Amino acid sequence: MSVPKKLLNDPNACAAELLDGLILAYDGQCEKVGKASIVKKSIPDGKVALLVGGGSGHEPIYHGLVGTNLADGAACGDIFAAPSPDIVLDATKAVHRGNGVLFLYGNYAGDVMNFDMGAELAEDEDIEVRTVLIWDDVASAPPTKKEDRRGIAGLVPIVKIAGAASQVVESLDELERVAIKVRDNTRSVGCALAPGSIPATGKPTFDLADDMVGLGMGIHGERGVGEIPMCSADELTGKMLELIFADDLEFASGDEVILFVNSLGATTHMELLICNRKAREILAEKGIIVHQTIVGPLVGCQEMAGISFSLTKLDDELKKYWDMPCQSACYSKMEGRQS
Amino acid sequence: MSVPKKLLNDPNACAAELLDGLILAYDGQCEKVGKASIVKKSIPDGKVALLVGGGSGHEPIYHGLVGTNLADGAACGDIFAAPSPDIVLDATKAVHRGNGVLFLYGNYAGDVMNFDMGAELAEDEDIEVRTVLIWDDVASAPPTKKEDRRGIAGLVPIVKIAGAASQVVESLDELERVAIKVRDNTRSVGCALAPGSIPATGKPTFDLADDMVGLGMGIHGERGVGEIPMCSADELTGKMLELIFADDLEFASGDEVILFVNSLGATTHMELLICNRKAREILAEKGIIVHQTIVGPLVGCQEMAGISFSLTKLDDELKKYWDMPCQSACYSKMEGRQS
Amino acid sequence: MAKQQLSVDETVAMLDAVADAIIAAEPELSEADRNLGDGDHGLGMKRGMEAVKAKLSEGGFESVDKVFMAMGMAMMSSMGGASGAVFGTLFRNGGKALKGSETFDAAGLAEFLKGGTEGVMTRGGAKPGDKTMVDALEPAQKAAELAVSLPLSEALDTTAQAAEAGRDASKDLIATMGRAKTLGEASIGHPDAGACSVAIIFRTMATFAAGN
Amino acid sequence: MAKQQLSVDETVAMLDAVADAIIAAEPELSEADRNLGDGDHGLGMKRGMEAVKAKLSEGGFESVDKVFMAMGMAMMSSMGGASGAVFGTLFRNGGKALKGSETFDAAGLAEFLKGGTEGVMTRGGAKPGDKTMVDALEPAQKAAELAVSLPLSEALDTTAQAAEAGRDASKDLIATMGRAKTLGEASIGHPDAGACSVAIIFRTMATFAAGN
Ligand SMILES: Nc1ncnc2c1ncn2[C@@H]1O[C@H](COP(=O)(O)OP(=O)(O)O)[C@@H](O)[C@H]1O
Ligand SMILES: Nc1ncnc2c1ncn2[C@@H]1O[C@H](COP(=O)(O)OP(=O)(O)O)[C@@H](O)[C@H]1O
Ligand SMILES: [Mg+2]
Ligand SMILES: [Mg+2]
Ligand SMILES: [Mg+2]
Ligand SMILES: [Mg+2]
Repeated sequence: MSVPKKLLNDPNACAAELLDGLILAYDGQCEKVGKASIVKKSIPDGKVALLVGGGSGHEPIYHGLVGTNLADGAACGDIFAAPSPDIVLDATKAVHRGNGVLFLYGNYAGDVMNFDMGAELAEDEDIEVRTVLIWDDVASAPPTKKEDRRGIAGLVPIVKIAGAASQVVESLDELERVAIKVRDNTRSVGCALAPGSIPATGKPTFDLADDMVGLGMGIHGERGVGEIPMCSADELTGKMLELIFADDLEFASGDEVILFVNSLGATTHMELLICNRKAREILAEKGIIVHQTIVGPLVGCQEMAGISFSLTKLDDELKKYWDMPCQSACYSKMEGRQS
Repeated sequence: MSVPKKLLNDPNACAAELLDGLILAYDGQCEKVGKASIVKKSIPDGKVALLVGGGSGHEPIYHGLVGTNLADGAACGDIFAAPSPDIVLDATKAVHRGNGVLFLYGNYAGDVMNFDMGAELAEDEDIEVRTVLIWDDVASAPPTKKEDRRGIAGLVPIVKIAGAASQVVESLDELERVAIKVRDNTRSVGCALAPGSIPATGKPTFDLADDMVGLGMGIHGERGVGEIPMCSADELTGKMLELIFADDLEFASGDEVILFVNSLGATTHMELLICNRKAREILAEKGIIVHQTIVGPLVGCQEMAGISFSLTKLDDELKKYWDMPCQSACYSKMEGRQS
Repeated sequence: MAKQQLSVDETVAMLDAVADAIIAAEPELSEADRNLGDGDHGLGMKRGMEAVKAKLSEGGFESVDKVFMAMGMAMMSSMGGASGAVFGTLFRNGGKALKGSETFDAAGLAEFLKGGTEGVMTRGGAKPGDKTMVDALEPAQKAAELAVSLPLSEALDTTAQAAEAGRDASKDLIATMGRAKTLGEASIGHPDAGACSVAIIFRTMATFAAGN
Repeated sequence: MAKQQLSVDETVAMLDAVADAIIAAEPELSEADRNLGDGDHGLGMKRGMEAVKAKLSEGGFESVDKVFMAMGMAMMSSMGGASGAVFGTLFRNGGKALKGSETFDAAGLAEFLKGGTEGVMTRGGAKPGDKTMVDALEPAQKAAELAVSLPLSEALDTTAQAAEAGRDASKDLIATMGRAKTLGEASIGHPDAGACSVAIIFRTMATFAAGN
């Protein structure tokens, strides 16, 4: 297996360099704070702050979700490594406007430990912190053990909606309530066709036979429900959505959803659209109404080939927040339901 | 060389299936017309229409650029093949609202011949058509032979601005004038680290040694100024921008630009950001002001690894059109300069 | 049995054989395009020829011009790409030049190629020497012009020979048209993909007319 | 010469040797994590240990607890990830338990491991058997507790042996914590990456104290 050809300078400095590049891509809307945090420049006093974050190497998330009606800041770790507690603390202090900070991030041991330590440090400085963990991956644990599930691409609609809510709500309690609601209304499942690699070593993050697909894989290549023989786009789409529909959250006829078809990296936009075609057929059969579709490579694992599907069930409140416009380096939309 | 693993159904039906998937991703805003055209549902009477298009396989462009304040429709060809004249005609008739249609697409022999035939057919039906060819790739011909240059990623800012203008102008003449201006103010250059492949055969579109980079390559892998030894992100960024600055369009201190850092496919968002870091350093040294940055994989060539840089020089008129919000399956933004 | 001329039905059969030959050559045509273009020439031609076969099998053609024109329309609308335009134009404009003919003979071949070649050159702007299919087409047209009084089978054989020589000569040209034009000197050494198709088209016609 | 106890400077030298050993083991630690996690454990530990070496070289430590705590802080803030948290906590909380000690001996080792192991288990919630570094750490802690009256070099040797045995035994466990937990039965057959680091840490300490 040859090492993938990448445009890098120092392979050990990727996380720092990409963060610099990201801040510049924000064209003055965001700034770097401390060692590795990115924070919006204009956060109104008294605003309930929303902080996201996690390891780097999954670009454009999480750090690309800081922006207008999205997150106020992100704490950024090294490649595939949770941010350290001091990075979390720096980010927390920088976004805090006197009304508390909600931490919203993926449920990984490393992230939980580091963000928790960051929260403890922040509380020492009299900043109120609340945490909502994202655990949308249905393949990673049974529905009875949600706290064991990891967070994958569902973070995009979750952060989008929580970010809009954070502009409107008046208390940390309220924001926490909305974030929990949209988290609990979101389910995802992913698959892998080929591994990504670690920039510093060029080594693939896992091995997978040429004729197999990893079903239910995490965004680092963590295994899920197992490997199945390589199959057609339609077949795989069917199998993946079945995993979501077999879960505890009911998607009934007439329900409105956000559908997110994500590429993990090397899977082309063409393939996402081919899978979307089948996904929509399946959703239509069930009478599920897609309020808006997101298609694109937003939650990645380097050049890993694979896709994920995420469904977020909307109610009137969540739809109102969805329909607000937003703008970031990662996901932008105009007012309303346009696409 | 093993065939890349892709999520397909019938490898010969990719273009048709992805178009279906794209229409569905528009959630009711667009519809399919004729064999392979995508058209906005609500185009006001009397609007000067903007039609884009080209071969498929480069997703999300061109067909993803149909939308609010963007193109009114796209004529979509098979994979890497220009749309046939009847597809162009169908699309032209569907977007026409009595005030003429501007064709805006990349300068490739196949596209020019087919769109020209489509235009002749449309003129037979009394539809006035004007054509502006996109030829932003500085590496493909000297500045004295612009008509020989091909169109690459610069199409994104060009279509964005022409699309906004098409909402405002009152005549086809006016739209043509703005489209020519933004085309003439846009320069791009691309490179390839590894080839993409043709979905129907799995064959790579070109061969490139592991330790070489193709500099100045087109979006199908057409060669440009030549191959250079693989080098660091910073070095390559410098070499690429030099090609743009050596061209005939002056970028002077104080000039405002749109900077677009594009991935051709497999190149990760991380790498784009690392390259953006260096690009901004170089632009800052020259005193060039970036009004807004676009970073992402918008103009692709299947899973080809490589990047391109595009610079569009703004004046007050182009900036006004840039600042308008837009929404499509490919590129969206809120009002103003936000990012 | 070598043919002096073809009836409408025989013309249909000949063009059906042409379609089969191009479909069979898909891999080598795509490979030729991989060297200089984007590697899809064979795929486009195959797509076109499948549409052509379907169209030809519908039958009901009154005269040979209608057969050629139907073939050109089928190619143009199913293929897209540069070759959909140029090969579609070749058959459409070539067919137009045969207006009303009930047989296809050496004189008809020369008319077909005159109309077709003019059409292609007007549509795409390529001249001989630009390293396109014109470099096989134009010698074929010249050869057919000199062969008007030969039996069709012989006229087609000299036409095919000229097309093949043109294809081979295209190896040494520097491309100035189509995708390959940005390659400059690097385009030397490979024949043009479209020229390969032209050679196959006329060689298949010649073989058909020779009755082999 | 085998050591009964270490001065502050010797403790610094020992931990510097630990850092070198972990840095040298980067490839095998990353590979261990590739089997069960995301393949970066060695890289994270190496990043941490480079920060540790820089911190230790600054000197000016008044007591051994400060050395261990500085090491923990350096790891925690430079590494991030699960291992930044757990190994940072191990050294920080372990160091805290040695408050004011001017030497590091077998009793200190036991205190260090008690404080550190408790800290790690509280922070991460992992228990023995979950297939994490705790499966090497907890046996090490038990061994050190029984070795309080031995010379440091011998206490470290039995501690390292216990850590190594724990690492080896982790092969047969089903992961229920960290990234590997979603693997279920498939996690059997590979040792935990963090447990490999724990074994290296105590083996290097033992070798240092043995004076070899
Ligand atoms: N302007 C032109 N005039 C005549 N033939 C052309 C022209 N441009 C391209 N061609 C022919 O088209 C062939 C390429 O066809 P194909 O690969 O199917 O189309 P595309 O370039 O759109 O991928 C070339 O080999 C050449 O013979
Ligand atoms: N909850 C936990 N408690 C103790 N150790 C843990 C826990 N979670 C993970 N670990 C340890 O961390 C190691 C992985 O570290 P590393 O690869 O550096 O971090 P990451 O999982 O963030 O990539 C595992 O091998 C395991 O020993
Ligand atoms: Mg990691
Ligand atoms: Mg093509
Ligand atoms: Mg081609
Ligand atoms: Mg790891």
